[in-house]
Amino acid sequence: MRKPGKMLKLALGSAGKKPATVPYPYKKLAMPDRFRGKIAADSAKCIGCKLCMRDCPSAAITINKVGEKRFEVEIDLGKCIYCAQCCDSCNKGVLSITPEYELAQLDKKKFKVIYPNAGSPEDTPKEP
Amino acid sequence: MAKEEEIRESLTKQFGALEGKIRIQRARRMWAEVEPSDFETVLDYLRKSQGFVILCTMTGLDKGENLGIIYHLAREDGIMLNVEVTVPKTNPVIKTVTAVFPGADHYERELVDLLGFKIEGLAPGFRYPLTDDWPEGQYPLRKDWKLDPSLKTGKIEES
Amino acid sequence: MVYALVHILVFPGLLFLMAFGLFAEWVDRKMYARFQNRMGPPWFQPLADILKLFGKESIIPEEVEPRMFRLLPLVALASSLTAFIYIPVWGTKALFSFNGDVIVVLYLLTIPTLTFFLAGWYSLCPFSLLGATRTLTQLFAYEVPLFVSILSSAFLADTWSLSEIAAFYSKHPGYWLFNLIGFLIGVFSLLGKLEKAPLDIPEAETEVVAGSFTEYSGNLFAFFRLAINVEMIVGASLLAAVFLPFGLSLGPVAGFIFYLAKVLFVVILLSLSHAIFARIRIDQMVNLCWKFVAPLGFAQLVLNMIIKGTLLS
Amino acid sequence: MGKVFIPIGPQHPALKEPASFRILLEGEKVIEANVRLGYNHRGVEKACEERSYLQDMYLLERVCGICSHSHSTCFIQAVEEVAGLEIPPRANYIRTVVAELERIHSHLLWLGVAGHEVGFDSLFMYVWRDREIVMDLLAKISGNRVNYGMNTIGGVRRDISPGLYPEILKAMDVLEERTKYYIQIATGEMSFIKRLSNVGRLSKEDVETMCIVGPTGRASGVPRDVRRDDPYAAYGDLSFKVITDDHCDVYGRAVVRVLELMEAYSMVRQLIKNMPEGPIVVKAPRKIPAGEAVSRYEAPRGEDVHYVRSNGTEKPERVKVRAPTLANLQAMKKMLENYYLADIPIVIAAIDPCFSCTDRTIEVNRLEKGTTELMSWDALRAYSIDWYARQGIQLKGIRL
Repeated sequence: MRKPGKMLKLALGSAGKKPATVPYPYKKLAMPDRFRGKIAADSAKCIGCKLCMRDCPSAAITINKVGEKRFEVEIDLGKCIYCAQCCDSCNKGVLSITPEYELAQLDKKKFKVIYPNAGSPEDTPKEP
Repeated sequence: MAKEEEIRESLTKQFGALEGKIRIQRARRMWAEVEPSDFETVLDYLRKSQGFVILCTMTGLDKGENLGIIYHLAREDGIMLNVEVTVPKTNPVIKTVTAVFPGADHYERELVDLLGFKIEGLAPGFRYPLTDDWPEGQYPLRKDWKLDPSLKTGKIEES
Repeated sequence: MVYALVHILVFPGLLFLMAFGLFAEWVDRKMYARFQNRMGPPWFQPLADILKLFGKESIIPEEVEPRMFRLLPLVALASSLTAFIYIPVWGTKALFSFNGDVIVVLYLLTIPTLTFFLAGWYSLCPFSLLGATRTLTQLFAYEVPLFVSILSSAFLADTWSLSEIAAFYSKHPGYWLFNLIGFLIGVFSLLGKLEKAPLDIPEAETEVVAGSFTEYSGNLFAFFRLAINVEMIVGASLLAAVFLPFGLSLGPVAGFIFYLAKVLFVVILLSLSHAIFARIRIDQMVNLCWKFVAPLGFAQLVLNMIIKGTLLS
Repeated sequence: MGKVFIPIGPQHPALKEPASFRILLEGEKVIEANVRLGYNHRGVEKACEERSYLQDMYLLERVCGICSHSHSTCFIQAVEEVAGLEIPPRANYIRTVVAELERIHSHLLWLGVAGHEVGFDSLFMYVWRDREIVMDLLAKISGNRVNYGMNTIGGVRRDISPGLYPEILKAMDVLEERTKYYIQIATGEMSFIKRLSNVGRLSKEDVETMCIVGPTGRASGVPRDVRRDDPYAAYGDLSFKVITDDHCDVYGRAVVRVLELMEAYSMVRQLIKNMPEGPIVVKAPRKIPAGEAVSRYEAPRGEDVHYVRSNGTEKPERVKVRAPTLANLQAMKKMLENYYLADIPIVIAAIDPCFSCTDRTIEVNRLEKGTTELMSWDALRAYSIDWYARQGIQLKGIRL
């Protein structure tokens, strides 16, 4: 039936209900398990095959040789499109996806993340 | 594949020059190569007698010496006939199909802008998709096209 | 003298009106959000918006007449502020009152609309021009029903003074119920006056950008925003005084609380109609006004004539 | 008021993406409308020729945000046809599930936008609230809310685990109930219908001659649907109705879209019920043998066509993308003229335009680091004044 004000009931009903929205910076929603966020790398496992570099659609990933059979992974988060194809391409399990999504930066240089390969297990990404 | 065979038969019967130039790729996909002199009559025949009323799009090709256009025609029952026409790159002139398919307007303008076709009979209008001040003779989709440094307007910051 | 100045500048004049206007805007936005199952802004949002606008640069197009361009927002604000002093707030008595002040208030409330029109006309931008024409077209459509409905209530009270209307209805409790049709027409016209959806045709964002205000920015736009906020309060107070005149004889404090509740009720009605209707087209709006709303207004007038002839004689 | 020329776009609140509609008005009536496109031309087709097939897939997925799965699936189907790959049935089913979920979210998005364009923001808010259900579902299946990255050459990258089936079915039930309510609103709220009906009419003949696609065409009573006519993926196994309507106006387009939502729910249920077991991907070669193929795909906005020509290397020789909006925009002139200014936003919105899909290809070589000077503010201002003057609008300058 056509009449004006069809939404009256829903609108009045909602006024007393909990809002569907969330005050974002104070309350964060959980990401799904398969969420493709920031790419993490375990450079110690890298063998330097560069399959990830070859498949990356946006040329965001670079493998630097830092020593004899030692490589480190460098990812430009500003270029990365978060398709996680590199994680699929890598045969050695170097690259993995994390649920981290708040990656905005004021300084473009901070987008470059290097996962150093010092040979020790306590590797943490250093930010230039 | 009976319908596709039928279409091939009636086409070759109508246009002797098409003998051996129609290829059936799989069910509902057919390809044909047509001379620029015939293509209008062929398209007209296909539309009026064979029911190819939908022009899905037109693809321009750079084939080295020549430029090609593929008219992707489709019928209501899903059979698609891709008619390829080849013209020399030195004189890429082809007649417009907007009289038969009014929807071809933007597709033809795209060919003009990106591959440098000269479409005869195309009504005047805005260009598409390049900017109004795009220089003459720059056709980005040609294989030998290189970005002219003078065209770079946006600055990409060194990171 | 000092007493009158305090009344005009502080309470219930300038400062109170602006504060209440911003508060009413918050109520409007909050309720609108709640009707849409959203959270809505925090209470200081309208104030923050205004302060931000005052902090911004005002851009004046080169082609326009700068004096007129600057003056119009102030005229809009001043006229809606002036209209308020004739409206009773905490009792039956307004700050100033004379026989005929209903008409004055109605005309003072028309002035902001006219300034919106002039602002658009002087901006010389195609979107402003369209907004300006729409403002005026809409004004002619809703003004007649509004006048008729308010005058029919005044007719029942047999006076042209707002204070006396209030006095009449507090003497005859329950009589205001006869004016309910008029009240609805009043709310409808107020929507048009404040250019609020579904009658936000003159500043329909997706059509004419911001209508008359397209070229306005910074503090000049802030004045327009304030003028609309104050106009919302004055309009709602006028409707409250004319159509909802109850609880006036309970003393100033209770009367004032009643007054706030009545104004906020009108504001919530405005945001509810904003929530549940789509914006109508200008031709549909004119049609609706002349074919349905104006005849309803005249029906209210006839009804009041009959009541006056039977119950009050 | 005499004749006034107004520019709707390239930047205008009614447009979510840049396109320029040059409108000649007499009073409130549109006398003449012209469309200028190309503001989103990004050189995608040229870029495709310089990238490998796998990289192209991600590039084409980003041709459009809303119909990202459409473009990547359409492209990948053409590549697989050239390569002669047989896709495992489970992969086809998963692709179809994502495709239909994408249609659901796109149509819900459209309904909300339609509400917003006519100033009915409550509809917008509520529809988008419920759209979150399907967005969350897509995020659970693929990882992200848009740009799902589900496809790969030879199948799909991620499986839908059977544990997720009940959740998908439950979401379909909830959405179906909500959609029934929105159908009531969209076909019952007087002020909304008043704005939609008899606006932007497009006759059946026009649709047929101009080759209009998708819900826009179906709302004029032309039952063209690639899913039925030229079945791809798992659509051959599904039973569904092609929704048509004969209102020929914006209202008809709204009706077609909400009813297609109901069909999509039933399709997802069928797919989940009949989901075959097996692998989800076959191994694909890096080099695709020489050949050519055309792939058609019924995106939420209409028929999507991709043409791929391979020359036997890792990179394609030519990729052509025809997004549905390009076909539909050609009818815009017809739909806008002789209606009111107020109708322009909703008529433009009614074809569900996606300009970034439409304009694909300006070559700014992003991989190369060029350094040319930025235009100064004054130069930019002078340029814009000059540009508008050439379009016949005198701005003369704005004092700042």
